[in-house]
Amino acid sequence: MSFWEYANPLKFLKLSGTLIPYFSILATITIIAGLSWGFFFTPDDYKQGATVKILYVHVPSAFVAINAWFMMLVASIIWLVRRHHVSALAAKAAAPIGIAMTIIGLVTGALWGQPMWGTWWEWDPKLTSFLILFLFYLGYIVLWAAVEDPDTAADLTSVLCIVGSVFAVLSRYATVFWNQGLHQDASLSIDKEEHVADVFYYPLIVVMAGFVLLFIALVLLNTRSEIMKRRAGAIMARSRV
Amino acid sequence: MIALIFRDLRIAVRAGGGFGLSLAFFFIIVIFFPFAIGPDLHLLSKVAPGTLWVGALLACLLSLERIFALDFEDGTLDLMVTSPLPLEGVVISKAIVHWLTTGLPLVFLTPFLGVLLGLQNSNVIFLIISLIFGTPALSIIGTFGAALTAGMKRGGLLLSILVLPLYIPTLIFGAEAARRGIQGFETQTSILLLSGVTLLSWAILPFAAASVLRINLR
Amino acid sequence: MIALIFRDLRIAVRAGGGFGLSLAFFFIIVIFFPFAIGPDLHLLSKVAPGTLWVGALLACLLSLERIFALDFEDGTLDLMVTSPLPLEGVVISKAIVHWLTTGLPLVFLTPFLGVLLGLQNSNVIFLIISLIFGTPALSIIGTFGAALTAGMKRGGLLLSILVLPLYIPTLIFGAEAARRGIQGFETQTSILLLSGVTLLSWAILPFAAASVLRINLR
Amino acid sequence: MAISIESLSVSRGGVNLLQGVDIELENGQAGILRGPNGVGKTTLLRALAGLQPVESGTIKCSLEDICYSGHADGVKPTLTVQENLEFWANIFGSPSIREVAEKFMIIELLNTKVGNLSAGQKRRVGLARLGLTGRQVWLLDEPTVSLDETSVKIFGNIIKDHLSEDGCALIATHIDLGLENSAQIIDLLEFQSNSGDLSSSNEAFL
Amino acid sequence: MAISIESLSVSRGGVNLLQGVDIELENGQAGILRGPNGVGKTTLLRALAGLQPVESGTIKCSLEDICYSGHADGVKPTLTVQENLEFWANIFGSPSIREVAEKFMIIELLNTKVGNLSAGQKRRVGLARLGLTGRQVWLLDEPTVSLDETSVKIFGNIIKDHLSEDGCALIATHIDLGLENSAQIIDLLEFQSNSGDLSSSNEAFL
Ligand code: HEM
Ligand SMILES: Nc1ncnc2c1ncn2[C@@H]1O[C@H](COP(=O)(O)OP(=O)(O)OP(=O)(O)O)[C@@H](O)[C@H]1O
Ligand SMILES: Nc1ncnc2c1ncn2[C@@H]1O[C@H](COP(=O)(O)OP(=O)(O)OP(=O)(O)O)[C@@H](O)[C@H]1O
Ligand SMILES: [Mg+2]
Ligand SMILES: [Mg+2]
Repeated sequence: MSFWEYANPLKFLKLSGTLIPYFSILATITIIAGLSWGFFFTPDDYKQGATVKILYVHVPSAFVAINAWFMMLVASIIWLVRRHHVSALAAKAAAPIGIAMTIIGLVTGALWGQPMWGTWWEWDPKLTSFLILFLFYLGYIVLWAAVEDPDTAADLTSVLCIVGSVFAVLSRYATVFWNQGLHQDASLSIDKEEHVADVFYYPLIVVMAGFVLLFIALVLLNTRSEIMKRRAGAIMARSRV
Repeated sequence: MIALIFRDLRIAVRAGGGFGLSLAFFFIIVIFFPFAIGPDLHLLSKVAPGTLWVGALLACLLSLERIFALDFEDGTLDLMVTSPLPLEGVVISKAIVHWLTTGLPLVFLTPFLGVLLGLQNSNVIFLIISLIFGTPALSIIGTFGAALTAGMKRGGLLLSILVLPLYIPTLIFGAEAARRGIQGFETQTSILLLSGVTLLSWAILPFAAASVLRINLR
Repeated sequence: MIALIFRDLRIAVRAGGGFGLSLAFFFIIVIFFPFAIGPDLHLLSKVAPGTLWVGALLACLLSLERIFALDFEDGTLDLMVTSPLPLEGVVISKAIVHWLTTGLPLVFLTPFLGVLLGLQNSNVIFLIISLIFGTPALSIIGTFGAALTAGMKRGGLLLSILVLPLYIPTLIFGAEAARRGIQGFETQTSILLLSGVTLLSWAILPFAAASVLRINLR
Repeated sequence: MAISIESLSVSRGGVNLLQGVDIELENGQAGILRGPNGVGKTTLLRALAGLQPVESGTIKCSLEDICYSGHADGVKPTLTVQENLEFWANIFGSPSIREVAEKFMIIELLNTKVGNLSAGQKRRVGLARLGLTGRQVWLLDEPTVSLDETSVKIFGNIIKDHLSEDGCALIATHIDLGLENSAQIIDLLEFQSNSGDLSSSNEAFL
Repeated sequence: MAISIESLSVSRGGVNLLQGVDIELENGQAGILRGPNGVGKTTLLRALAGLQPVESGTIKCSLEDICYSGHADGVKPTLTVQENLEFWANIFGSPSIREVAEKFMIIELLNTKVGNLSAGQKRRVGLARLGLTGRQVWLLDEPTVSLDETSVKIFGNIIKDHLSEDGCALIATHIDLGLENSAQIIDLLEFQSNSGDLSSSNEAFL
C-alpha cells in the first residue's frame, strides 16, 4: 500500500476523520502544559521582567508561520507533478492558518517590542522579512479567491507559490543587506545558551511542539472542509445538468 | 439607484470583484516606502503623513478603472442610458459604491500602517480625520475620470494621468491637515478647506461625468 | 518573435497605445511627493532616490495590465498558442517591448525629476545606473504577473498585489545602490546583487509565465 | 406604439452613411433592416435609440418607449442569470422574472453564473431583458447571433407575440426570423448616400 | 491532411459534455458540427486545437496542421487591416497578403483601422487569417456570425476551394453554408453524455 493512496479524496476524508481528534487533543494538552510551565514555573527574566513570557506565543507562531509556507511549497510541487487533488487543497487549506500565525507573530512581536525596544516596530531584517512573508501569503490567498475554476486556481497558485518562494528567499537576503538589525538570533541553534536560557528553553520546546500539532490538526480540518466543498460543487454540477 | 448600488456592491464582493484588493494594495504600497527610503524610523515618521496620503490616493486610483469600463464593454452602459434611470444617478451610485468599497476601508487600516511608519498613536487620529473628509472627493473625482475614459480599452494609465492633477487640491489640503495636526498646529482651516473641496466636487462632478459619459457612448 | 516585437511596438505608439503615458505617470507621481511631504528641499533630497524608485516601479506596474489582457480578450492569444511561435518566445517579446516602452524611457526622465527633488547633478548618475540595471527585472516579473492574471477582467489591482511582493528584492537593491552612491559609499555590491536579481528573473520567469498562460487559456 | 422616421441622415466616423431614410411602422408591425455589412444598420439603430446624434431628419417616437438591444448583451458574467434579470427588472420597475425566463427558455439556467454560459445561452439572457422593460418599440441589432435553430424560431414567436400586443419592432438581421411575410422589409442600400458625402461636422471644413 | 478522432470525451467547468465522439474526416472533406446552444461545440473545437485538455480518447492530427478560429477574431483595433494581416503572415511565414485579401473581399479596407469596421467587416478580416496560415485542417467556430448573405456565400466558396486543395474543415455553425450536400453532418446531440457525468477531476471527489 503506497502513501499516495491517501491522495484519493475519499480515503483522505476517512483517515483525517480518525486522525483529527487525536491531533487536536494532543495539541491542546501540549500547549496547555507548555504554556502553564512557561507562565507559572519559570522565573521572570532579570532584564525583561514578565514580558519575556510573550516568548511562548511569539516564537512558536513565527516558527509555524514560516514552516507553513514550506508545507505549501511542497504540496504545490506535488500537485503540479502528480496532480493529486488533496495536495492542492492542502496547500490552499494551509494558507489561512499560515497567515493567521503570521499575524499572531507580528502582533505578539509588536507587543513585546514596546517594552523591550521602546517601539512597536523596527525595520529590522527579521521583522521585515516576516512582514514580507505576510505579503506573499496575501498574494497567494487573493489569487485563490480570484480564480473560479478550482483546477485552474490550483495550477496558478502552485506556480505562484514556487516563484514566490524564490523571491521570498531573495527578499530575505535583501533585507539583511539593507539593514543589520537588533532582533534576537535563532534561539534553537547550537549555541542556544547565548540567547535564551534553559529555563525558558524547555517549556518553549513543548509549546512549539504543541503549535506544530495544532497546525497539523487545523490543516487536516481545513483540507477536509475544502474537499467537502469540492464535493458539494460536484454534486451541484451533476444535478444542474 | 438603490438597485444599482446593490448590484455593484454585489459584484464587488464576488470573486474577481476586487473588494479588499485596494486595501491590500494600500498596505503594500505604504510598506514599500521604507524599502525605498531606508529603514530609519525617524526619517520615516517625518514623511509618514505624506506617504499614507499618497498611498490612499494610489489605492483609489487603481480601482477607478473598473467603475465604468466593464459596464461599457459588456453593453450595460448603452442599456442604462436608454433606461429610466437618470445618468447622474448612475454616476452618483457608482461613486458611492467606490467610496464604500475603497475609501472607507482605507481609513480603518491607517492606524496599523501608522505604527509601521513610526507615527505616535495619538497622532494617527489626524490622519484618520483628514482621510475621512478627503476620500469622498477622491471617489467622485475618480468617477469623473473614469467617465472620461470609459470608451478606451485598458485606459487605466490614461485615467491616472487625467485624474491625478485633479487630485492635487485634495492631496495638498489633506496631507497638510495631517501634518499640521501631528506637529501640533491648529488644523481647522485645512480641514475646512478639505471639506470644501469634497463638497464642491460632489456638487458639480456628477453632472460633468454624466455628460461626458453620453459623449463617450456615441 | 521579431514580428511580434514590431507589432507590439507599433500598437504601443499608436493612439491609445499608451506609449508615453507611463512616462507621464512617472513624472506626475514623483512631483506629487512634494505636495504630500511638504516643500522642505532638504527632506525631499533625502528621500529622493527612494521616491524615484517607487515612482518608476509604479509606472511599470500600471502598464503591466495591457501586456496580455488585450491579446486575451480579442482572441489573439488563443491564435498565438496555436501558431508556430513558442509561448516562451511570446513572453520574452512582450517583456522586451514593455521594457523598451516603459523602463528605458523612465531612465531618460530621471535627471529632470532629480533636479525637482533637490538632487545634486553629480548624484543623478547613481540613480540612472541603478534604474538601468533594475528595470529589466521589473519588466519580466511584471510580465509573469500579467500572465497570471491574463484571464481576469480588469485584473489590474490583483495583478499589482501579486507582483509587488516579487518586486521587493529589486526595489531594495536598486534603491540601496542609489542611496549608497549618493552618500558616497561603494555601490558595487548592490549593483552586482541587483544584476543578479535581474538575470535570475530573466532566466526562470519566461518559463513560469508561459506555463501559467497555457493554464489560463484552458 | 408606432415609430415614424422621416428623411433621416446618419453618419459614422465623419462619413455620411445613410440619407433620406423613411420608415413608417405602425402598431403591431415589424420592420426588417437588410443590407450588406457596413451599410449602416448598427449606426441607424443606435441613432434611433438616442445613443448617437443624427445629422438631419425627424424621428417620431418617444425615447421612453424605445428598448434597444445591441451586439453586446449587457449582462454581468459574475452574477447569476437571476441576479442579472432582477437588476433590470428593478430598473424598469417590472415585477415578474419567472414568466420572462420561461418565455426565453432560460428557466433552468436561472442559478448559473452568466460567465459559465455558452455563447447562445448568454445571448438568450441578453434578449430576456426585452421582456422585462415593458417597452413597446424594440430596436434589435442582430438579435439571433449564436442562437440555434429552435431558439431562433422561438424568438421569432416571441416577437410575433409582442407585435400582437400592439408593440412594434425594428430588426437588423442577416438571417430569416420567420416574420418575413408580415413584416416590412427595408433595404438600406436604397438609402446609402453617395460615397464621398461627409458628415456635417466634416463638411464645415470644406 | 485528414483528422480522425476516436471516442473523445471533453468537459467544461467540471461537467462532462460530450462522450465517445468519433469523427473521421478525409482530405477534401468538410464536417459540420450541429447541435443546440450549449451542447459543447465550442468546447470540442478548442480541445481539438489543443487549447483545452481532453478527458480521454485520441486525436490523430498533428497540432502543426491545425488552424483554429473562434468567437473572437484576434485582430487589433488600433492597427490597420493590412498591418494585422502582415503580422499573422509573418508569424506563419506566408508571403502574399493581397491575394488573400482579395479572396476575402477586404481589399478596399486594407488601409482602414480595424476599430472602424462594422461587425461583419471585422469578421471577414478575422477569417482572412485562415488563408495566411497555409495550414490544412481548419477548425471554425461559427465563422459566419455577422456576415451578410453574399459574404456567407463567398465564404462557402472559399471553404470549397480549400477542400479541393486537399484541405479539410470542421465547422460549428447554426446556419447554412452551402456545403451541406457534400459535407459530413455531425450532430453532437448523439454524443451528449448522460446528465450527471462529471469530469474526471470532479469524479475524484465522489
Ligand atoms: C513586531 C515585532 C517582531 C516580529 C515580527 C518578530 C518576528 C520573529 C520571527 C519571524 C521569528 C523567527 C521564528 C523562527 O525562525 O522560528 C522570531 C523569533 C524570535 N523573536 Fe521575534 N519578532 C518581533 C519582536 C520580537 C521582540 C521584541 C523580541 C524580544 C526581544 C523577540 C524575540 C524573539 C525570540 C527570542 C525569537 C526566537 C528566535 C528563534 O527561534 O529564531 N521578537 N521573531
Ligand atoms: N467557463 C465555464 N464554466 C462552466 N461551464 C461552462 C463554461 N463555459 C461553458 N460552460 C458550459 O458548457 C456548455 C458547453 O458550452 P459551449 O460553449 O461548448 O457550447 P456551444 O455548443 O459552443 O454553444 P453555442 O452554440 O451557444 O455557442 C454550456 O452548457 C455551458 O453552460
Ligand atoms: N468608430 C468608427 N469610426 C469610423 N467609421 C466607423 C466606425 N464604426 C463603424 N464605422 C464604419 O461605418 C460603417 C457602418 O458601420 P455599421 O456598424 O453601422 O454597419 P452595419 O450595417 O451594422 O454592418 P454589419 O452588418 O457588419 O454589422 C462601416 O463601413 C464602418 O466601416
Ligand atoms: Mg452591425
Ligand atoms: Mg459556441
